[in-house]
Amino acid sequence: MEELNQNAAYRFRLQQFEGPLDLLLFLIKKNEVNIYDIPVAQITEQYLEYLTYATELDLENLTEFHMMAANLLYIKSRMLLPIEIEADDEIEDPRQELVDKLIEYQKLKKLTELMEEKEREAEWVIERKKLQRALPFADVELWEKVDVWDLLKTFSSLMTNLTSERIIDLFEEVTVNEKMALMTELLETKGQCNFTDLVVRSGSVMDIVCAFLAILEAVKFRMVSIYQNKMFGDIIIKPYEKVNSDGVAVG
Amino acid sequence: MELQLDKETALIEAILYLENEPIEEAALIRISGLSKDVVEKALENLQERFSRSDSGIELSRVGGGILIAPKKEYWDVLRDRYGKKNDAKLSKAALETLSIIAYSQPITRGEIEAIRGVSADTMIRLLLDRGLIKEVGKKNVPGKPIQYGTTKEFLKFFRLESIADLPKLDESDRDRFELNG
Amino acid sequence: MELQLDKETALIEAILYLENEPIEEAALIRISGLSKDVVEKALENLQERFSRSDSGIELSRVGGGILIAPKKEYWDVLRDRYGKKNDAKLSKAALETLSIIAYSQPITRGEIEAIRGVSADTMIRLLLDRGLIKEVGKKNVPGKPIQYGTTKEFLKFFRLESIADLPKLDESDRDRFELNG
Repeated sequence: MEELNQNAAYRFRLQQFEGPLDLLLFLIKKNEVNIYDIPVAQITEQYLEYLTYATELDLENLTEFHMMAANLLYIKSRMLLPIEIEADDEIEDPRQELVDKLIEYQKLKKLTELMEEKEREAEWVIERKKLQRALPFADVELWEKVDVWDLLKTFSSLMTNLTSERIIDLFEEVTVNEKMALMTELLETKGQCNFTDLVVRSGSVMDIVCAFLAILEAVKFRMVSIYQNKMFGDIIIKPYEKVNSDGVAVG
Repeated sequence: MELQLDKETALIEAILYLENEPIEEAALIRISGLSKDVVEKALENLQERFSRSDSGIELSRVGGGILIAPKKEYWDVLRDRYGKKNDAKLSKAALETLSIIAYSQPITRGEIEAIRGVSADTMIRLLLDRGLIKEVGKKNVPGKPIQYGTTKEFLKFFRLESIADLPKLDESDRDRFELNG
Repeated sequence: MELQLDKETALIEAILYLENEPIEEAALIRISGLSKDVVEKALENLQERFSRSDSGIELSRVGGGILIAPKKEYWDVLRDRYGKKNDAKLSKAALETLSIIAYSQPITRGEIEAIRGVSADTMIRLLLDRGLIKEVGKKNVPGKPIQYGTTKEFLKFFRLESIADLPKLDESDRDRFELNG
């Protein structure tokens, strides 16, 4: 018996109770007794036993635990008193108030479980990477005051912020890319163009070299076809035709 | 009224797409410039469309607001990249206190303590700090004790539309507890 | 193949909803765990669904990325609340991006980002929408990134006859000297 109690006490210590009612409910369940007919003596004994051990623990609501102990002892003593039975009187069970509280607390525990479940469900949220607010609405007003010099100023200030190696990579006085873009534009607007059209600054060697490289590049990627009607004559550039003489498209 | 309201439905969808937080119907009406009836019909249309199995989005109502979000069934796949865990979980004591308040509001401190059998001071203060409960009035008894109730933040935290959506006891539990109540 | 792929379509929709920047097909495949074929079919399904008149969202492809956003026809209504938020920032970023494209065309998104140091997706989209830039080809490097260049609209807007008329850097220097002189 002694050993059994020790065991029971040990097991109590593993439990955390939210309050005296919680502990009482635990004891009632553990002893498998009817909540409406609590064996007060037995339960009180175990309750007090737990309190002795619990003082070693960090129990938050110690006062309330002790108040409940007092209450239990009071109920126990009242139950020991002989009851004079009078036919008219309703016999009041001294345990009734406690039972009501326990039932109410049991209900709360059930509700708390439901809320716990809800909390678990809401434990994860799936969130967007960024707020969606700043949408790229193309505001017409946005561009109203912009002119071509703003473009240049913006670009040059961006470039001065770059390190020198990147400038070499990305910005040259004249580039093949620039010539390609110009050529595409001319083909679009005029349908065809001449090599000389691509040389904007006459006399600039870089200009000529880049224009020439641009044409070679464009031919390689089948963007254009080139024609030259005489040696050293101007080169005529036309959009690449995808159709052969039979009218069948070729890749 | 056999209106389809396609354009209106589309507009409401666009607004919901742009919002990240639940938005109230009144705000939807104001932003869209549509009438209450039309907005409600549009929401109905959306709800119906989203309920189809090829839709990855659903419309839900949280704390009086409306929002669209990915359907729960896809969360497992999405969690790795988009999931955020809420680590502000409540302690058991806080959750018990909050449950009493949620299910019995408005309720005073004394009434809470009577049910839990322990002092409720600390827990009430904590829940007030977290914005999950608030003072909602004073009870008309001597001493005029403060009554507490839950907040919108509470609804958001538990993803509830209203306190009417609090989880209910099942029938057997209800019988057991309410016979004596 | 007569598969409907409802669930898969829904999942892709959920991912697109959660992303705010254009996302590449490869990333969609990775995140969803679906095969390329299935993702492509799902995108097709979405495109079809979004094209209906009761949809406020559309699917578009920008610089090799895919994104969903409110349809343009509703922008006028939405602009008040959602459009003007960061105009000042917007204009600066837009201008920077446009100047880079104008002076360095054809240029890829990656190259623009290398110069500006920030993601260029949104700005490219804005400039495409505005008709100031367009896709002009693909760069002959692995991945074949799209190259952007300016449009006729751009020339018209800046009253240029041709991009050869863009002022040169040294001209701005000359300007400065003349102002000082």
